[in-house]
Amino acid sequence: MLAEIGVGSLAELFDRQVPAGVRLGRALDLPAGLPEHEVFAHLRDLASRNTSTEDELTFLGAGMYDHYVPAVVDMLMERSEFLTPYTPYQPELSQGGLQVMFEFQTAISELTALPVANASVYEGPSAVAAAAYLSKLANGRPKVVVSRAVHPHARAALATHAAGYGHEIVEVGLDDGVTDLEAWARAIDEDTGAVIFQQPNFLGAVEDAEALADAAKRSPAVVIGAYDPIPLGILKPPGECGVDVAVGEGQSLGNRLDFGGPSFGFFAATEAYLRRMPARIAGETRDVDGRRGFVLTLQTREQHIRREKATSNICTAQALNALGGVVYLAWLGRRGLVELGELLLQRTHYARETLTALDGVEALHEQPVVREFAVRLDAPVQRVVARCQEQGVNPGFALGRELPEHADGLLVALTERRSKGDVDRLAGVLGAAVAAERATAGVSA
Amino acid sequence: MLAEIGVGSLAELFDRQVPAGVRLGRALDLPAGLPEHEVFAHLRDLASRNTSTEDELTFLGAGMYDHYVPAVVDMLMERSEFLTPYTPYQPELSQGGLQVMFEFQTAISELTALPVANASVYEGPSAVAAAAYLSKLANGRPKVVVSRAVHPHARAALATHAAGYGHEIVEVGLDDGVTDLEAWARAIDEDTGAVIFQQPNFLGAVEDAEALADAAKRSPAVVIGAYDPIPLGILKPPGECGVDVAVGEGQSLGNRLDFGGPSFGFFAATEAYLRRMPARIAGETRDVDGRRGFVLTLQTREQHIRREKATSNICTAQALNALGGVVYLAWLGRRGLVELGELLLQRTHYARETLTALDGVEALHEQPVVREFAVRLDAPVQRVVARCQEQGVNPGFALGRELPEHADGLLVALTERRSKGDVDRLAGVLGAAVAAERATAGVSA
Amino acid sequence: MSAVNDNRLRSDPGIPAHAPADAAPVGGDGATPMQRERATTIFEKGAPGRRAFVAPPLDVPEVDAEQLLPARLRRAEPARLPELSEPELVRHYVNLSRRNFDLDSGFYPLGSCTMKHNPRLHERVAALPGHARLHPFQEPARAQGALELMWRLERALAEIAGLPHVSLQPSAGSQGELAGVLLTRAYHADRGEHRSKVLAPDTAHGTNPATVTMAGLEVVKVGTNDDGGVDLDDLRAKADGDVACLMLTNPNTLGLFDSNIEEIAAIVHEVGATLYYDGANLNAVMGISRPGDMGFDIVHFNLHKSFTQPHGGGGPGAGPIAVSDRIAPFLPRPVVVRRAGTAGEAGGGWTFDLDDDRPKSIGKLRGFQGNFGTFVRSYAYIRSLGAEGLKEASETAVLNANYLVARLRALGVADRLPLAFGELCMHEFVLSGAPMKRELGIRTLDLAKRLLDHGFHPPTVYFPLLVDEALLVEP
Amino acid sequence: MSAVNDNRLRSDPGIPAHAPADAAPVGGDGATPMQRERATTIFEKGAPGRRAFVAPPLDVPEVDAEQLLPARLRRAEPARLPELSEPELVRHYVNLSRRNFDLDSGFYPLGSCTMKHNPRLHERVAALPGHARLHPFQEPARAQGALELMWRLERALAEIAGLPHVSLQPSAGSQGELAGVLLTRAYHADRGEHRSKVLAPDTAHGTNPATVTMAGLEVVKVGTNDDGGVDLDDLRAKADGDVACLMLTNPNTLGLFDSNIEEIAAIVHEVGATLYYDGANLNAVMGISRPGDMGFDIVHFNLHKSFTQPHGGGGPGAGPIAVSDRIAPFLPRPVVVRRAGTAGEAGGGWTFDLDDDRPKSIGKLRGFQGNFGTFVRSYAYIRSLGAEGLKEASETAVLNANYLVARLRALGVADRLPLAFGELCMHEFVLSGAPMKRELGIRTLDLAKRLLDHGFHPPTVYFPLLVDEALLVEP
Ligand SMILES: Cc1ncc(COP(=O)(O)O)c(C=O)c1O
Ligand SMILES: Cc1ncc(COP(=O)(O)O)c(C=O)c1O
Repeated sequence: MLAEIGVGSLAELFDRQVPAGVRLGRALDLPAGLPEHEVFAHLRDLASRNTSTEDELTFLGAGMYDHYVPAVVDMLMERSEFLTPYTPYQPELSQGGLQVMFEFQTAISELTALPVANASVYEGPSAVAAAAYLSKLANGRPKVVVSRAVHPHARAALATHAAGYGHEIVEVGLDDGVTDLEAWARAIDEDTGAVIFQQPNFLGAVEDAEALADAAKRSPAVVIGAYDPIPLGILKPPGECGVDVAVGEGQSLGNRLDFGGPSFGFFAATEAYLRRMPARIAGETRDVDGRRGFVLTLQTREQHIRREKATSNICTAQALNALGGVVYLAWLGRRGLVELGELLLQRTHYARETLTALDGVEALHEQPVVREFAVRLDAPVQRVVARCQEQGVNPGFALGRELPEHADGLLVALTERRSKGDVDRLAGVLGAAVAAERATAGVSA
Repeated sequence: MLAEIGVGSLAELFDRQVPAGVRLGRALDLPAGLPEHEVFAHLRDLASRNTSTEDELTFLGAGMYDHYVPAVVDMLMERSEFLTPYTPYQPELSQGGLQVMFEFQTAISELTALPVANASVYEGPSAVAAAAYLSKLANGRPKVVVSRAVHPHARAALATHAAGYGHEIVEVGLDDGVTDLEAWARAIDEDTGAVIFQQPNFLGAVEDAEALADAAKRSPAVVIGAYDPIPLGILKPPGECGVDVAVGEGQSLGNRLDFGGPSFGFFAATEAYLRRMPARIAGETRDVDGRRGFVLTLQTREQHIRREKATSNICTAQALNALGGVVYLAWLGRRGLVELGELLLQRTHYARETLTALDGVEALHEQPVVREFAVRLDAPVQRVVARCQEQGVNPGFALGRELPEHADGLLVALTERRSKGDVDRLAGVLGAAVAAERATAGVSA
Repeated sequence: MSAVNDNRLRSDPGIPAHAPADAAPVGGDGATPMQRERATTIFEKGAPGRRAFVAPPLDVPEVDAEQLLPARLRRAEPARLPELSEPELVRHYVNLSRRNFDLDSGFYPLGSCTMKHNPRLHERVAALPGHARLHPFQEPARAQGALELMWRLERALAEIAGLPHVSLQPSAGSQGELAGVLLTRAYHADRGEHRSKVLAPDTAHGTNPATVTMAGLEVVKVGTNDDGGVDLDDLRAKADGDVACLMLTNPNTLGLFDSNIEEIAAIVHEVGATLYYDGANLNAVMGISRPGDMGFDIVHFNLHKSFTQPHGGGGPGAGPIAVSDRIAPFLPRPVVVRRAGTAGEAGGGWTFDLDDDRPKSIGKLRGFQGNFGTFVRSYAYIRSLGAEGLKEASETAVLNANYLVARLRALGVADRLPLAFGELCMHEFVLSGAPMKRELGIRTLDLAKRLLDHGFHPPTVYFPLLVDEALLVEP
Repeated sequence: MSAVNDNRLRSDPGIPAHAPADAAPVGGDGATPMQRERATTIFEKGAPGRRAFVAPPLDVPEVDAEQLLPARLRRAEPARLPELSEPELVRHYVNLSRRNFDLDSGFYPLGSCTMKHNPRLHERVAALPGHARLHPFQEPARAQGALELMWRLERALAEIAGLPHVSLQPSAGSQGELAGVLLTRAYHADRGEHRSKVLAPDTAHGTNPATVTMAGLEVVKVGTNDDGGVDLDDLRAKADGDVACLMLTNPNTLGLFDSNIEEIAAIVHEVGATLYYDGANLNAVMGISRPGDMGFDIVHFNLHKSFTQPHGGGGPGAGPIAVSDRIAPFLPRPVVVRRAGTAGEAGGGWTFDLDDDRPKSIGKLRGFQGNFGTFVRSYAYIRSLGAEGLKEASETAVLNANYLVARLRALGVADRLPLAFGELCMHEFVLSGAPMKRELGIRTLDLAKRLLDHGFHPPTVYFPLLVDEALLVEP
């Protein structure tokens, strides 16, 4: 091969192109390569030093949930034909992937009751930032109003992005676990380009989405809702609440926890924002013979023209994870999503009743909850959590890790995997841990 | 659907066909069905109550070995296209599977240096019985001579089958760990239809296969060798030792341990036995346009004629496992199989030297060993094993479980997964366990 | 593709190991995608020296290899295995897989095969390290989960069969049959009798006679009556004191439930013979009728037909057997036993063990505990469906088959391609292609190949042998 | 298929959910297998009420649902999701998958995409429950393995880039770019400067200008010289005190290593601006030349291009960044830190933690710790190959690209389809289709479609924009 190319050696091939001053001239300082079984053993060893949701009874949620991932989802995501292709730049060779994108969009559109949806953004929090950016492009107003009950990571991502493209952030506080509607209405004015709330919110409470959206209708603001998709089987969908843009974290739809990613974000909107949607959209078309087919459409970036006018810079997104999402939704089916929602509603209620009946545990708010709820502990939360974990139970998220004003708060999440028996076990362990901490405090006081 | 059929109810459909006297008339006494995530949780719970080779450092072998199964093998075996089709009765729709069978046969044929091979039998021990049955059909002689160093399960399977089709079994004992060549030669006569040895034998010793085959050449006996395929990278192949039929357990070629199955058995022979081979064989052919293709050939049973004259009753065999086998052999490659053999040879030697240097541990025989060896312990073996297992080390197979004459024997196996460090750890744990047992014995004596 | 086979069983050794594959011919020639590409075996791909495997470096003091293994025991030339990189290897087999028709490709109405659904959950649970990496010689005390799973599966199969004792050992239906005939032999021998004949109807599957021969007995065919069932007169004539056993499939390979089953059982038992149930068609009657209640002594199951084990293009499977009390002492060893024990909460207070001390046992048919991986899948299936679900599976199978028969009748197809027997059927049915051949000159084989052209997998053809131009359809 | 798009973004709601799919048209029409079947979406399959999901029975005391969730917060009509059984679902998607060209289907020379090998081991290790089922809010003390993996991957990427600090957080290359430009802004702001311009060559990938706009800055294009590199005069003319940063890909999108890279770095640094390295083409130079040594301050990696993360038909990926000391204080939070600790033997005596207390940080680009699943795969890759193997991967990529160029030249193709610039290339190259169009009337698009007919995936077409009728080939 070298002879055909006309160089004497591999080194010459590089020497003729890479200036001497920037050649490394030594081997990289990395360990030597390993046989496959040793790499496996090493990775397995690392993995075994994590406490996964298989290793403890967990009620941790706060944005990502330990739902069961059906075996069909894994099987399909691992098929070479879905796993390995590049972005579908050649529609003729990618009809499978393009149709999946189209079906995914349709499913998200049905779920949110909004007419257009894209083929995925990275994940939930950055989707919130992307929605705000859309509003900036759409109406140019300088301000974005955000409920404090939006996920802290979403608020952080918004702040980071807004520092670049330029949005002033106005945060609205809470009243008994939900966005303070009066303060919210007061904060919205002619300069408000977008308003953002989360449903259910970070404390597990169901917001009055219609009222929140209504309050913005007299302003130019784009109404943005960040939704958990699972409860959408029973919660009024954004499209029927006056929401303009619904985004969300898709992990709970058939994706793994994966210590936080990769999963996918979804992004749906009213017709008015079709041409401002970020990332890729697959559209239906007909070929020359009239056969139905699918293509990428509205590509305003990547290798295309008007590049600095792009509505986002997203290129590689989360196609494979979105496949997992649509397969999961199809697996649940129209009725299954409702059945799952009703099951979680009942079990969550039971769990809230059971835990708040314990000494030293009370409800953090009285709002309706559908799959997650917050309680207040009369004991140091992080230490209670540690005590429970020693018993093999992870009781939930210590709210103080992200919200200093709720240092005494614990956020408890359910999925279909957590049965009544599991809740009862949690109650036993949590009750004992709180009692033990209170006893310690009593002694030291 | 019922109307179209012309019956009033599902029950009627059955009542019109199944006599009342044999209808069950009650529900089966089985637990109610479970959702997928609960079945998973239940099975995971059962699995967690087994100590697998991931849970301890194991030197257990004795017929099945903890080799690393490459990820490509699992991936290919789990593809719907290989996993779900039925037996390739329609060659047009099964060229993939038929070509895999053909490639498998070719690989086995290369490995054994024997010209014909079939597309798998169930597993190792029954393959030995199938080979003996072949000899019975071929020459009708009443006797089969078997080395006691053949795997006890293979000898048992042979006995069970022979009780049916009719072979008298003559067992030949051992001399320093290998088949007693003189006794072997003495046992073979005009009535001997087959002779059977194992390579390496059940005690890990390399037999002098040529000498054993030679001793049978003056008789009508079919020479049958049961081979471990892994050492065939470095051991003289059966086809070059005068063996007529080579069979073996294929598990170590890319198949899981699976508590004993499913794996596959291989079956190769000289040209003379082509038409007496059990089970399926794929052959090459040309279609009407001259294109190369593959079909099942020599089908003398199943739905075909001359059924009671069949050379075996095998129908469903181990096609998928055989796929794993040929993929594994291709993954190792021509050189890889040799490299693996040499590595095991060196490490096995090191392990034998290291263990026999311990107090109370001595070699059970002095023969060459390639991947497994036997030692004698001066302490109750089962109790030593139990002590080691408490330390997370499974030191090997207590020979007394199958061979009463070796109640003091321990059979220690290696794979590429067991490094020098692992052997050193075994030595430490085993040495301590033997010492502790001897101390206890000393006290009680 | 012609069915002519030139019997060249090995790839031509004259082909160099890395002969370049010709470019695949493309499109427009009317060939199906499965036929279009030129077949190139893995032995003709790659290049010398390539391999996916990376050997670990030698970590022990190197000893002269000749000293460890003398030259006369050594292989001189490496086995001529393929030489490819991992991507080449994956590409080859993925592409081969695309030349297979599978359950996901479309309608797959092969008869006598039954399992059309392979839940993906089963692959997941079978792959759990506690199953997949469990050594068969692990001490029973450290394999309690596996033994409990086997025990529970045995109990479920016993209930489904209506027979109290189960052995999971046989590797497939055929080995189950062999076990059954050997059990019968052992049973008679134990009573001091040697009986040399086994009765089987002429509709029997080919493995039945092959098995009988392998067990050293002789097959005697029993005729079929006009309803497709056993000819009672013929049976009575042949049932004598030298008969060890009658082997029967019910519903039989015509998809028909024998309405005389009770009488058949009586005739056979009267002469002291046993009754063997070939369970290949069991999934027509789960929860509806039990072989034990029909009078059978021995039943084999095909886990790969009735209990979701994927077919794998020809295996693996498993062929557990269920037997009555009088046959139990002879079951293959070891047997899974449950004892009240101190294993603690996890095992529900029970301890499970393997009992190898069975003096009357026929011994072992194979190594270890059988195809455990298939037990995991079948057990998961039984737990997923429960009693209700299993019955529903049978009902659906029978409903679908009858619906298809009715549709063929409604569309007039039945005029040329009638049901071989009767009006209704169980889970499958047999059409007779004789009128079609006579009146239209179309043979069953032609029809099968034409179905191929339409992207359908054809039904089983020319089986059962009894029916002229047979077409066995299982939807 | 025409590229015309009628923008109907949802499946027609008029189509009933279980409209029967027409029988697939078959064979002989010259259509490729990927085009042959009629597209039917999952919304048009199945039947009302079907679902694969089985809900567990309610195990808690039932409370009136209206009481738990008032009607006005409730959904009135269920979302119109598909209604299918599990086998129907599997069949639909398996069949869709067969309408994709993938790495196993054949030669896939798309340019600027790089990763052609997705080792299967990586899917296995990513699926280990300790990874796949690790909750992102698990306490760091109980996620030591994950944090150690991230720390080790950061160290390896730092060594490969020649820059000491790494953040794994960005979700893909583009988010890495955004992080980079925001870091530059923060760096200048910290020094009291606001700089409004970002320079980028006209060969830059489209994400570069889009990113700059998103970061609230302005792109200024820099020209390309006759060798395909940055036009130094134009650069000098545009590099002033208002320039925040120069974004560069090297080798660039023409597959050319810029021989003036040292001078470019000097010019940019002289005006106090930073140098950003778009790492999409990194795998041409691993172990050969390091961006840090070239003078870059910030680098993004595409783990899905250079480190085996499978492309998934458009993601997921990851876009870690490596930066110099002066940029480090602004890195996204949290940052993985290693402390001498008492974690015991397993962690080698180290404890790993997430440090969120980074006052100068630009904050968070997204939730949690980034796309951890991709880190597992890339780390496994780096451990499998080691230093030697990574360098060999780069060498092979460059060798193959140059061999292909040489073959095209030898076959005379280069007469009509010459290299756009120079004689040699790095891991990919750009052909100019202008002569072909002029002399033969064949456009690049025609060529691409003709390659399709031969079963090849065509190279990237019409990119980079700079080259007329461009064809970007990465073998
Ligand atoms: C009626 C009948 N009996 C027996 C068998 C043999 O079973 P197996 O293939 O599991 O050995 C079959 C399967 O083909 C069958 O259909
Ligand atoms: C040169 C270049 N820069 C940036 C990107 C964007 O990277 P990503 O797709 O990971 O966002 C790409 C990938 O398409 C690229 O080729």
